[in-house]
Amino acid sequence: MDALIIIFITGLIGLFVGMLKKSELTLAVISIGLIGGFISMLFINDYESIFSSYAGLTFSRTQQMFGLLAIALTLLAVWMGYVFYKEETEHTSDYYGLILFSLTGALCLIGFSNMFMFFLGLEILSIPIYVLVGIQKGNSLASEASVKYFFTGSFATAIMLFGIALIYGSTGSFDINEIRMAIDMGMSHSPMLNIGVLMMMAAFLFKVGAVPFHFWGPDVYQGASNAVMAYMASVVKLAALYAFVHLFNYTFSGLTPFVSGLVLFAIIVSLFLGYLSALKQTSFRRMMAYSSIANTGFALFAVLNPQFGEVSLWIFMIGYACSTIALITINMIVENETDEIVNWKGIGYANPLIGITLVISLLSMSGIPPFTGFFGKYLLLSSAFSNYLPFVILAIIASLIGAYLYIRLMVLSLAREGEGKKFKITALQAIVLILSLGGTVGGWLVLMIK
Amino acid sequence: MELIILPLILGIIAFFLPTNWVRPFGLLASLSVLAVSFVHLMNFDPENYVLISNPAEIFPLGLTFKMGYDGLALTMVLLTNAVISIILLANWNRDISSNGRFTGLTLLMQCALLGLFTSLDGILFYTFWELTLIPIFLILYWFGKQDNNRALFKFFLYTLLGSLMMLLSFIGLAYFSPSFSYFQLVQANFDGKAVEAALIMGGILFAFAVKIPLFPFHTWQAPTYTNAPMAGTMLLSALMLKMALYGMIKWMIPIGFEGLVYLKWPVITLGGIGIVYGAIIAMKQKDLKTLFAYASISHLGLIAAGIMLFTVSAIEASMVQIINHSIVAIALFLCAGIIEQRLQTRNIEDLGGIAKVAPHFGFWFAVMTFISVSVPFTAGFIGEFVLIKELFTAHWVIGLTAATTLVFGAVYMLRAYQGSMFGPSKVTVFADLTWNEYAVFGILTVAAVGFGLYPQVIIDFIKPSIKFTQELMAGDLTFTK
Amino acid sequence: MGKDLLLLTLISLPLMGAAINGMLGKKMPKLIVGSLATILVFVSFLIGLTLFSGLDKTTIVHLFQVAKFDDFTLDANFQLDSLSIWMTLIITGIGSLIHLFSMGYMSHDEGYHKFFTYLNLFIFSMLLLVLGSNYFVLFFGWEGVGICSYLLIGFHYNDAEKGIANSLAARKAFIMNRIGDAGLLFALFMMLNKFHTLEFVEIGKMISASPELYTGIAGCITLCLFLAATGKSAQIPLFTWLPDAMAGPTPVSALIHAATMVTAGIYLTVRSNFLFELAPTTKDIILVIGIATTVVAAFIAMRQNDIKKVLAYSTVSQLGLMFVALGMGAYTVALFHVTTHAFFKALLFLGSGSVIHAMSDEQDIRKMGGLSKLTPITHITFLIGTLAIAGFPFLSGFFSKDEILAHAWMSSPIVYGILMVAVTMTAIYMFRLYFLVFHGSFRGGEKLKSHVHESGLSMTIPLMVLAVLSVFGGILNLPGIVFHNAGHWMSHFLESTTYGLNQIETEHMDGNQSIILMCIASTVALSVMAWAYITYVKKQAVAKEDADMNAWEKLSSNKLYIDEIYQTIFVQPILWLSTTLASQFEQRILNNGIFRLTSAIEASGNYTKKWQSGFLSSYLFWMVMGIIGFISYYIIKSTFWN
Amino acid sequence: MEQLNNIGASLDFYIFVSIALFSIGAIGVLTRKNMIVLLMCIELMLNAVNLLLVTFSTFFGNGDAQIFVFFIIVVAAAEATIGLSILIMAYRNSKSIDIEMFNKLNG
Repeated sequence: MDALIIIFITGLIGLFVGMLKKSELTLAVISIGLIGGFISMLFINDYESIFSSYAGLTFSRTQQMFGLLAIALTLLAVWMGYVFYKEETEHTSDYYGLILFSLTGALCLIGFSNMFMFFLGLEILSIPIYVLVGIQKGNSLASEASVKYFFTGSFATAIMLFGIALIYGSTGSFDINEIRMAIDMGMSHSPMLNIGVLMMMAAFLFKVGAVPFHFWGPDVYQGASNAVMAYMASVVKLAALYAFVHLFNYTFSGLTPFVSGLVLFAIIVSLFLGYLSALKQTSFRRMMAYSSIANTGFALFAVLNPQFGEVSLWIFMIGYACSTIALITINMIVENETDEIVNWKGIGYANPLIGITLVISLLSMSGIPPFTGFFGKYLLLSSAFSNYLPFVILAIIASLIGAYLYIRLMVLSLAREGEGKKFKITALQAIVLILSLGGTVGGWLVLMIK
Repeated sequence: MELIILPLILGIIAFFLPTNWVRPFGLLASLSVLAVSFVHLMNFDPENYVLISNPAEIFPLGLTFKMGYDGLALTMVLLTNAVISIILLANWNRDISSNGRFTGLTLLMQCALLGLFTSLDGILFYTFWELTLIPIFLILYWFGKQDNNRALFKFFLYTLLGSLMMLLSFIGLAYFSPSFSYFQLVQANFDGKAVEAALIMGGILFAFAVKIPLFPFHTWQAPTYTNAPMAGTMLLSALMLKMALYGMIKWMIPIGFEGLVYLKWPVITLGGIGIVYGAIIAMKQKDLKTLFAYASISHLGLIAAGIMLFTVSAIEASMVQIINHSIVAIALFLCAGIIEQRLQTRNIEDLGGIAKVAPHFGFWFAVMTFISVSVPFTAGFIGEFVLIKELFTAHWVIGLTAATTLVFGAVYMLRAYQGSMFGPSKVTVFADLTWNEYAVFGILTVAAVGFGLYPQVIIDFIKPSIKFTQELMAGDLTFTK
Repeated sequence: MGKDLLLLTLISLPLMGAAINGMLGKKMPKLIVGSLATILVFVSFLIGLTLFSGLDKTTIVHLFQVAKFDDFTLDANFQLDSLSIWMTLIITGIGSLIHLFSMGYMSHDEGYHKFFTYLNLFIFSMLLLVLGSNYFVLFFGWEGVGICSYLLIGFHYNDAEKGIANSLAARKAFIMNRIGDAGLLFALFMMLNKFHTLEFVEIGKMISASPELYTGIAGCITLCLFLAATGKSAQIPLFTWLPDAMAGPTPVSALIHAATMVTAGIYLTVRSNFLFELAPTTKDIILVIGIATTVVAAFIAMRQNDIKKVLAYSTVSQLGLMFVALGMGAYTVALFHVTTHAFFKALLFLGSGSVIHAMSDEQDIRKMGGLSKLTPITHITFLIGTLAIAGFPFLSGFFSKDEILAHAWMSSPIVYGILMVAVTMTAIYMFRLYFLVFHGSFRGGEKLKSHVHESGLSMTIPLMVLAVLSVFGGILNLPGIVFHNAGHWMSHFLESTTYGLNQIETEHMDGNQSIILMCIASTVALSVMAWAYITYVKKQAVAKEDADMNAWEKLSSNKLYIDEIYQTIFVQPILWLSTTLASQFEQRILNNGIFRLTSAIEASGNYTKKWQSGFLSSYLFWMVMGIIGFISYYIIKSTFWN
Repeated sequence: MEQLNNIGASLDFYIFVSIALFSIGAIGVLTRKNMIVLLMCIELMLNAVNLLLVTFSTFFGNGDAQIFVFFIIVVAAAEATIGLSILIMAYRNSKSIDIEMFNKLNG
């Protein structure tokens, strides 16, 4: 609760500080706020809050972990974006404010325990993003992206609401525990409920960007700026995925055998479509978008795994988000007005820090141990192994294609003879790179501590 | 533990050294690691396991960070360290060895290999298995031919596909064993589930078959070798292929033993085909490296087939043969490398009469040729002798098939040697060997002849660990330190 | 000095010589190099003599254990018995003579020290071969001599015009021997599986304990052993390498390809007689192949014009003769012929060497003639050799050959008849050779004639020694009819090692029958000699040019086209297979197959990305399609899932 | 139940009406190319949801659904504003509000 409030307040303060046109100051305020939010989230259950606790918003241990991850990733995204934000000094605070508001939504989405908070969280998460995507006013691509995102998004919202309404109609409650009870008491076959659940699932698939609701992904990621994309690919995906997994593993767990078929379909198609289309991209952000579709496919295995789904997702998301942020940071460094992949030629060989980071990030994404990406995939697949073996094998094959994609990028950027020109990396970017590298390499060790 | 840490640290240091320090540093570093492993050897008793990392509890995912070695593993460890030092020595007079990245990557490679050989935990094994891929990949990419991307991808993806299959097997294995500790994996009981065992074994086998490479999975090898720098080829053929063979002996068969009945003969057949196929193709190859690549397909087919028999003698012999093949691989690729360095070509048809201008090189190349056709007095003879004997005992047809390597081996090796060394001298100027090349050839010859006259050293070393593994599999041993 | 120590020194001396010459030879003056090698071999010959004189019973010398596998062990042991010591004497004795000879012969060669290194190495491995007490050590020697012969045949590999040919000949020899070795290996495997040991003595004991157990396996083992023997001893089908091996320097031909190495096959057979005795079929096969080889080789020899080629084919033919003896179970007889053959064939080769030396490396007998005056010693010794091999009465060859013929007569008159034909042909080509070389007029041109000279002492002394040996060698094993008590001394000497061999003693047939056989043999020899004298000296006939040869002569001079046949049957198909596999299967199917697959996968990206049309309306449309799909899924599912 | 019956219409009737509304909205979204109309259609869908929720809340006789409706209305308003502003920006960049005009990002 406090974490949300701290972050929200920080967002507001940020907006006011923005009037001073001092982006450093804004950054400092925002960072402090986020760190404060992080700390309060860390001890959220260990002290008596000044605010009366609200039943609609609880933070269990897992939810707390996801919350921490979301805040940490936001911090990284904020820092990596600074170079870009501070260019238009009068707007810096707007970016930050919006991102923080959206983070608040993400936290709601992580901590929700009834449909009110869920719906609100979703909207608070999405609406600022609509704006952020299109915030480069002059840029026609950006506006197109935001148009597409807005319309598809609000369409999905409508579907989601219809689903919620149907579920309410069949169970008579918005509280997820009650809904669960109702389902366990034999509602599970009522058509209204099932269709409602399916509609919610459709909306979720849209939010996480899985086939066949993935279309917004590539366009929006390409149109948006690196900074915004980093935030979307990490935090938004994380929150949406968590809500998805939480709802379907906890609330609708009685319906898992019913939805599993569709989920598996979505998984496999997303995997192959994502990786195959990514192979043929020339724009880096677009390629990352497709690869994120594929990774979503992996993450969705968590939906089918009531015991360990959330933990596996957590580990997987650390790996995925950290390497994504690292890669986008690098892209931001090497980008010259276009974000063509050819810009990457030889950068890894010329700049050691970039080289190491991108090699390890890409290897982690292709699922090579001992990096976090591997353990995430390992957990997800091993839990699905016994029940859905053929699909696991398909996923493995797909991940081979993915490996090809990433290794190709790696080879390109490590080229010796290429015009590997040196780039100047700001301290903040270096910090982001190193932190995300740490996450990629050591994130899985958290498992060992637990 | 220092065995694995040391090369890691040294490797990282090597990246940041000034150019003119790198060369001696690399050699000294590898030698120091070798020395450390010798210290391990000094106070090692083949009769028991040495656990260098042995945490008590079992971590999530069934991870137990167990590491240690028995005779088998220690043999491979020593082999690795020795080979790495020899490779660095062999590259002394090439400017690649003064490149910090090359030396660093080689040492990292060494670290990964040592980890692989000493790991006693499934996931750890898999991890190191994958880690070895990265340095070699970078070495091949940075120091190989510049237009080698296609071969590179072929190599990487092929091996990656293999290791993913192995990953599947390990995931499946988790259902049969409480943890990934080697000892529990080996004791995983498949009683009545032979098919599952065979499937799991098959997955692991796929990874190994690609690395070895067994007959239909070998297509990555020749292009990779030809594009690779000399050091890369040496690393690949002298060490990375051995990982697979070691894995077969130490991991694959003991784990999936119940399933061996299904896989034994298919693999032996593939091995047999490989023996003949590699040899026959090698006969008409023009590029020396390609020729040697196919030759090694032929040799390794024999070893793999022998291992699948899983009789004690066969495994002892295959260990002898593994060591011998490392020697041969380094020797032959060094010869090819020397020729390429001096003449910028490896095509037999452009060569000829080198022995006249460079008599010493001619002599040593001849010695290496004879070592590689495994005449008596060399380790290869003992290895092939016993392996073919075991195969012949198992079934006479495979015995005959394997024996063709005696004749065919002579055919292609002598063709390669005479084609490049004898005949009308197309080559007029050829700088004779440098001191480090003399040293390498000398060391290799001594090793080959030494092991050829007294292979008992190796056998005494590994026999207990084989016996131990067998007892472990039989389950009469409740050994879970 | 104990026996075993003596034995080890005997073996290690040549190795020592090889080591010293190999390392320091380049620095040392030629004289020292050569004499060192020679003396070391000679010393081991002396040691051999002492051992020979003090020989009482079989002694095994254990050196060390090479490897102990779980069901068998491989030991480095040496065995000292009459057979091994006999072979040792031949090897070291002839060997030292030939060393001496080559000191003169190779004196102008730049690879002098290399040559002697190889020779000593050869002696060493040959000693391993004959002194080893088990098949494992024997195999070491077996392969070792193969390598040395490879090195020595291709000794002049960088010769200007013959370089390629030499190295190809060497390769051919090595590979064909390899085929034989494979046979030997399989014999070893079978023995290991059957007897779990490779020691001659132990296997012999097991078999003599209960022969009936092993009759089956003995057949397979002996066949494999015989394959090995055909490889080393140049029998059909693996004999074509020996004539080519003449590319090596002449002393090499004399030592390796006449006197010692090629008789390894006979040694092997005699050594494993206990097995062969159990396998009558194998013995018959040996008999047949022996006969075939001796006839074919003799036939080919008749129209060869290269002096060394003639001798080479005659060697093959003589070896065939020995195998005939083995096939009839007359082991000691075979060994007797091995011995005498070693004498006179070495003599002949060295003589030809001296001729070639004199003719300054001209080998074509059509260019020679009338050398009898120019090189008297060579002439006389060569004549003796010729007479010996042709079976001139009371020379060594006469006795040894006669023994074999006698056994042939005993077994079946047909065999005897065929052998007589072969013997006749032998006489024919040998006298042809002799007369063409040493009589008539010199055909080499004046310039060459001026150079011709008798060789130096180091070459003539061996010739003379060998001449003496070839004359009196027959005394070793006189047939019983002459001195009953001294008869068959050698056979009796060797019996101790040849267990259960069924001796067909000539005593068994009455005196006059054997005398008749001898008379036939000698008449044949004499008549052929007379005929040859008339044709080549009186009529001054010379070797025809290829043009005006008749059918059989063409056949003979073209070696029955056997090389070509092998080329088309074995070599070409394999090479074709190699290229085809490489280009078609490897490249087209495996490589391109995988490449096609990958590129297809990559290309499919083009289609998947088309779905992303970029039109908002299509996105929305697909979303609705998705939902409709979901709902239809629900409808289907709800009908089946409950 | 009573109240519903009083109006002489069953629960199904309301559900069908709202489904109809929703579908009309969806079809509008699919067919129309004008952004403003699209926006209106989405609003229509949201209202269909509102109707449904209200129906259910009357049916169950508890009020959370009606509260939820207020949430929805608020959010819808927010969305509309954002949507319109985005629309204006898009119009500024490419002088049109026909969604077919926006296909620079594809493939």
